[in-house]
Amino acid sequence: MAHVVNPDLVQDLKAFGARDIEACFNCGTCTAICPLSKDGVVFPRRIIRYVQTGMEHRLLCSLEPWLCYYCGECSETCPRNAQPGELMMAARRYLTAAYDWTGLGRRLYLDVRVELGAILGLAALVVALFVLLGGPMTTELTPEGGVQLNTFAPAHVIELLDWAVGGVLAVLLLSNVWRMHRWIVGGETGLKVPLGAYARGLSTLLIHFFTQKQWLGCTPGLTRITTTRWFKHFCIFAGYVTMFVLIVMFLRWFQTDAVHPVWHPQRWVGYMATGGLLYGVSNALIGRWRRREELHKHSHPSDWIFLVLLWLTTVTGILVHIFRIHGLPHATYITYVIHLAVLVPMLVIEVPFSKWAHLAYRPVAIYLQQVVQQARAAQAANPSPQPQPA
Amino acid sequence: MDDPRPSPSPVDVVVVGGGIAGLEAALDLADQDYAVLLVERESSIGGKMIALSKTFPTLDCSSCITTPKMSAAFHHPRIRILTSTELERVEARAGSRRVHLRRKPTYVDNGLCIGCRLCEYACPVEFPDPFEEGLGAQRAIAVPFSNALPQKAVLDARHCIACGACVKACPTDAIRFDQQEERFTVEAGAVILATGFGLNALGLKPEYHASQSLNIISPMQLERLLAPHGPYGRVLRPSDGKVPGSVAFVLCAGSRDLSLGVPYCSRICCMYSIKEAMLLSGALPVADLTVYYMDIRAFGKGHEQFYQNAKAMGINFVKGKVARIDPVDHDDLSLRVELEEEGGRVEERRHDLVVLAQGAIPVLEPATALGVPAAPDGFLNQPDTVRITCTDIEGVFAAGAALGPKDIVDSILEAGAAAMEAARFLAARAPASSAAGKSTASPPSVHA
Amino acid sequence: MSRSSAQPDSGPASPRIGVYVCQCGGNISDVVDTATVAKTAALIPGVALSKVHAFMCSEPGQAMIAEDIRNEHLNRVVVASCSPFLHELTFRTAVHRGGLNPYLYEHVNIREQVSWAHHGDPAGATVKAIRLVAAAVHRLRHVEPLEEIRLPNHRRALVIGGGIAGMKAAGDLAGKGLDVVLVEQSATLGGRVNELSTLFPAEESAAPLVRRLNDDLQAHPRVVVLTETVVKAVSGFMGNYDVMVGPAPAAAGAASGADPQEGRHLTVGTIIVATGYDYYRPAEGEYGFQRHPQVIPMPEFITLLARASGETLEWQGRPVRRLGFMHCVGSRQIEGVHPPQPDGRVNDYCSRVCCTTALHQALAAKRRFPRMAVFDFHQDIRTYGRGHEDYYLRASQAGIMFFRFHGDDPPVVEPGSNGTPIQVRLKDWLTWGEEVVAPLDLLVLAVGMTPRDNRGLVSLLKLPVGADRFLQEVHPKLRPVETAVNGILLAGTAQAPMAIDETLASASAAAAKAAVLLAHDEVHLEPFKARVDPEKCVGCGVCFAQCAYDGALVREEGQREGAPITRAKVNPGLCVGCGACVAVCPTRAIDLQGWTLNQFEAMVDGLLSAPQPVAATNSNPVSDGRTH
Amino acid sequence: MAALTEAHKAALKRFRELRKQKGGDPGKAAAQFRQERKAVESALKRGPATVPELARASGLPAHKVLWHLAGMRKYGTAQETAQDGDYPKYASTLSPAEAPAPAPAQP
Repeated sequence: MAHVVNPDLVQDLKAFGARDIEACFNCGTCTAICPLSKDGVVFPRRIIRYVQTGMEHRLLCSLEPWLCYYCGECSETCPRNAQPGELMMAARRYLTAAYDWTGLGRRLYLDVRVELGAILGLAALVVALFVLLGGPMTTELTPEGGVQLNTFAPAHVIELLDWAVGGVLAVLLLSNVWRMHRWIVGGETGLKVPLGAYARGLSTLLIHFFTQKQWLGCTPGLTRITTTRWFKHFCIFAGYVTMFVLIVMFLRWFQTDAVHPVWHPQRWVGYMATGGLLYGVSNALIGRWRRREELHKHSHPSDWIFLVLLWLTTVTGILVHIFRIHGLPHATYITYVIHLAVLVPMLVIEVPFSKWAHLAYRPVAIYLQQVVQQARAAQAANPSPQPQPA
Repeated sequence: MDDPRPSPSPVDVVVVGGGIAGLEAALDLADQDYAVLLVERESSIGGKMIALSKTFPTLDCSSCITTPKMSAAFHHPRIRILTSTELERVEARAGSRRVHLRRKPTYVDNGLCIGCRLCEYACPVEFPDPFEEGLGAQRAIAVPFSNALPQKAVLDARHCIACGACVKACPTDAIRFDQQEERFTVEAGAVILATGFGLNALGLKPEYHASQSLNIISPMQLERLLAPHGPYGRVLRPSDGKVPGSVAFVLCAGSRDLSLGVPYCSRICCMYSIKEAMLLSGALPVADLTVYYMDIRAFGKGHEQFYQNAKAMGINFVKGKVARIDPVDHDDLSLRVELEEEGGRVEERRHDLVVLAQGAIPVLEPATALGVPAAPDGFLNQPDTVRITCTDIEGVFAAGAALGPKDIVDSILEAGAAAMEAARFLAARAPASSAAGKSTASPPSVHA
Repeated sequence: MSRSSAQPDSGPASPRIGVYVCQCGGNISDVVDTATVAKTAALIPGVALSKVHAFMCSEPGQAMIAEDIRNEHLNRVVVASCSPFLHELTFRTAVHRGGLNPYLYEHVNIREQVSWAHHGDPAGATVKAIRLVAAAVHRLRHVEPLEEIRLPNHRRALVIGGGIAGMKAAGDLAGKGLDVVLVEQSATLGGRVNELSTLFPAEESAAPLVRRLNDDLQAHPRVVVLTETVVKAVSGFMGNYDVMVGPAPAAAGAASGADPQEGRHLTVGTIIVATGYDYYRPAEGEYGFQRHPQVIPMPEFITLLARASGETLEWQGRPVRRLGFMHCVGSRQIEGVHPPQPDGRVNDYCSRVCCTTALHQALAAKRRFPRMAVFDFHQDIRTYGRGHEDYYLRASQAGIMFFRFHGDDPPVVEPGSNGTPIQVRLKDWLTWGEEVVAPLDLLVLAVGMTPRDNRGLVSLLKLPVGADRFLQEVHPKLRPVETAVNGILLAGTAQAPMAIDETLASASAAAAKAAVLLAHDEVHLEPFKARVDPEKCVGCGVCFAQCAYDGALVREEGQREGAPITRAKVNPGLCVGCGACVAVCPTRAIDLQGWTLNQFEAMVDGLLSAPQPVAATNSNPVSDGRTH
Repeated sequence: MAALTEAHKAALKRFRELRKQKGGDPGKAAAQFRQERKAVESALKRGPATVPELARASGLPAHKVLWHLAGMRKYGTAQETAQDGDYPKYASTLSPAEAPAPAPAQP
């Protein structure tokens, strides 16, 4: 079936942040310079061409955008300044929105007013909940001189809310991942994936989720790991995941009124996680502000919003801790409310609908790539009707 | 005779640049009886063309078709040639053009030198020969190359150890160690700038790592390797003298690339690369020859047919711009490229020798030479769409690659056009009696 | 071969020949024993002196020859040195400086033909050098002083074709102060450029450009412009063309009552042919041409766009929302894929301007109608010229979509199936060769340039035509505006496809060559032309059949032994000195001046009778290991 | 040939001084050139060899050896003799005892 050219897709991707992609004259430099482009999965030009010719379905079935870590060499060396890296970024936003069956993702991405409105609405909701349902704001301090935060916001109540919100988000995110999977695996007509392939790939999924080592491919032969983008990103990731685990699984252990000594794991685990977050997020914000690196040259509103929310969450969390152990009750309660008023929108907006989702999609894409390759290999070994690789 | 300065009488036209465009313009004017002074920066006329092996699409031996032009200009009674002479600037005022020139010392009295090369044989020092693009060796005093015109020795002060061996060897006592740079000014009725083009650096694109391998060469180097009297007498790769088994041509390595600051097309690279590949297939019949290209621009008369012949000869044409080149073992090179017409795969391909099609860039700085800004591409501006060889200065014309990259035939056409415009310009200013082209200037007499 | 002894010696009573042997700084003397050559040459009858010099071409060497002519009363000179290509002229001048006729000189090449060719055999090389010198000496005994042929030159040019090339060439020549006649078959000047709107790369309008060229012509009283006029007959040669011009056939019919002038003779020295090009006319069905009304050639689109008004572009009452441009229509054709032209060949050349034209128009359309989707189907984008790549960049940036096809598998135009009247189906090699379909409302064929069919004029002027049917230049690299016919020049697209700036350059270059030809009142020709001895010519006419240069031999009525006879006579203006007539003349009545048969025979005698080498006292060191 | 006159010597001296002022001194490069050239010449004395072989024998990088061979071919002291696989072989045209004397080259 011949593809019928559709000139409109490029406009759609431009709405998601692609910039000068029409300028591309298909020389192939970007794909050949890309250190991550290999093993039959080649990009960015493939995605560029899908966009230029309007191959919408092919784009939806692509996992290449998730394998791109925006090393930036494609944009740096592009003879036409067509910003292929920025197109891949836009493609990730486009796919994030497309995977989201509620359609909210698309609205949030395409209209910054909608996104800000949603954030403010959720923040207001959080504040309202505290105003209506919050515990007494006692000024009485614990024997160690800490604030009695659990009187104002009892950990077991917060924990229940955590689980409720988390459950909804998990359902949304997993259903999006399922749609992603269906497109990627189903995009290849005639491909049958044996269950074993899914099982065998699970370790890949976990490894890539936790290490994000794919990003190291950007800088082959690197000198110092701490100077890599991977390291900065890993700081954010590790801090984030740690905090996530603490808050969802161990909130009662983490949110205590007791002021533990500094060597207590509750404190140093928290410090390390928030420190990592603060370093990573601040670095990303400064980078986007300075626009020196290719990856930071062009920021979509959604990039800023996510980082700002994350930074505010981190900072307010730290402040809550400081105020609490120094016995500043009102400051603690107000900051705590602000903390949640930032945290909740960040999670609700970003996890299933926006930037955050890449945390899931990237490792899943690597996983699915392996699954599909194994399926292809299995099919090649048992010659049934030959599928044509896309 | 040993005074290189022109006689005080003004000349009709000063032609700057002794390449093919300058030679053609000078001949067209001198044949109309104008007195012409041809100024050349290098120590021989002939420009880029004299260094080429063959020319596309006819595969004529380049020096065989250049030398007659050089010789015709050199022996023309109305053309005077000053080599080793650089243009400093052209000053146009009150209807006249004053051309300020600087003659670099060659340390040889051209009036006495008979080109016997005895000094060259006596000289104990050799350095990388610029005519051979650094691949061959040249002595510190030498006739620049075999068919140089004038056939006079030139001493290279940067490499000479001042041992005096040449002075002892010279049968005519022509060597002048006390020669100095000279500046002088010529009054000219009109000026034609045929200053040609330069090539941007091989190392311009860092991803190509040209500084890390001697086997990444320039097209001019390959021309010399292919030339019958080239540095090695045959095609060998410069790193170790191996007969290359696989040669790659990387097109658009210095042009059509905003990231390199050269957005325009250099216009000649497609054709010379095809030609060089063809010549290589003759010189190295078993070698694999691959041309990596974005668009093959075989636009001139006979060019498309030439390209199709090259394809029929088995030269591989691969659509895809080479993104990076890495030196690998055994002095080989690995090219990373998207094979666009083979499913869009990315492949690393190994070659013995890689030729980078450098971008053609301006050599003349219009702001310095004329006091006018350059066009956005850096070359001379062409303000008049009907008289395309006019510049921003009245009475100053330009031709050939000074107006942007151009092949030989297009340069020759523009040279003719510039000569015609200059002749019209002079005729319009001359008294009616000499309107038909009789020069008012005295014929020059000395060849330097 | 001993006939020469029976031939009367045409040389002077006592030839005094000087032989000069050059060492070329070792280039010759390293192999050839130059002293021996000189010493042996002195033994050849007629040789008055022989000398050796390190560099005969140097000023001292030349001065020596001139002095010897004066002091030793030499009347012939031989120089044995390098290729005559390099220095024959040098030594002819030196001989002339000494007071001799410059044609009383013979050049012997003992470098390229001897020392370089036989560097492994010094003794043999020396013998060969002696033999060549002996041949030259023998020949010189038979040479006569010759003079350059001078013919009157009519210092007026004829320019055929009133397009921008012809206008520019005529304007240039007139501006230089020369008389020019410009003939144009149509009623107006400007040619094809009149059909264009704005021009790349300066984005100026076509009309002012033509107007400026026209003003230039009007400004010069020396220009005579004859519109609705064609060339009817041509005769003569460089400097002396007689051209008859008359009303163009169509004009003659239309303006029947007007000027009944049937022909008008012009005498001109040179002719510039600026007859321009035609657009390629696609075959029926080629890219859907004439099958679908939505497929139109570029010129039609240019007019359509220039006249468009309103918010949308309309074609046949339908809005054009999707516009396509097809490159290489009638260019870069492949045998077996594309329909052949009437001569059985395909247009395998690139038409050079269509890529930029297509992008220029596509961009203009996109700017004028921003919501229109514009598609471009190409093989290669050839925006080679100054400023052209900009059009490509801007076209891309404006969102024009590019598709690349292979010439041997061209796109197919078919009825549309997606709500548009037509669609283009192709394998797109920017998308890995996948088949794509582009629905279109209008497809513009970027038609190439073809040579104008003016067989009549071509045969009148005897112009050579290339395999691509464009008029052929002498040398495609070095002499692009000259033809093999002396005095006839090419300007503009009659020679090859060109853009406007290139056409103007070509026209000026042709004008420059014309100005050279018209620079003097006389045309000077080398004297090496055939000459008929009227005493010997019997009027058999065999030579006429052999002469390839029309008009070089003419019939002349005369008397022979009282009876009328038609003899051959040479027109030196047209004779190229090829010698074909000499070879067939049964009575040896024709000879080539400067290269007569008895001179050749004398050379053979010289080769065979050369004296054995006489060893010179000093011997030359021989070095080997030198490279070639 | 001619001996150096006082005028020549004075001119040479001025030339050297002027160049010294400009900061150029090709002496070092010339000495290195002579040393390398000798190394190549002595490596060639063992008989015809390829560039990599000569590089090993002389201790010079292969590209330098090739460059010297180009100069020696130009000025007549080396020539290409045979081919060994992908590499041509070069031989000296000097007799073993002969000092390197430049022979005239051919244009």
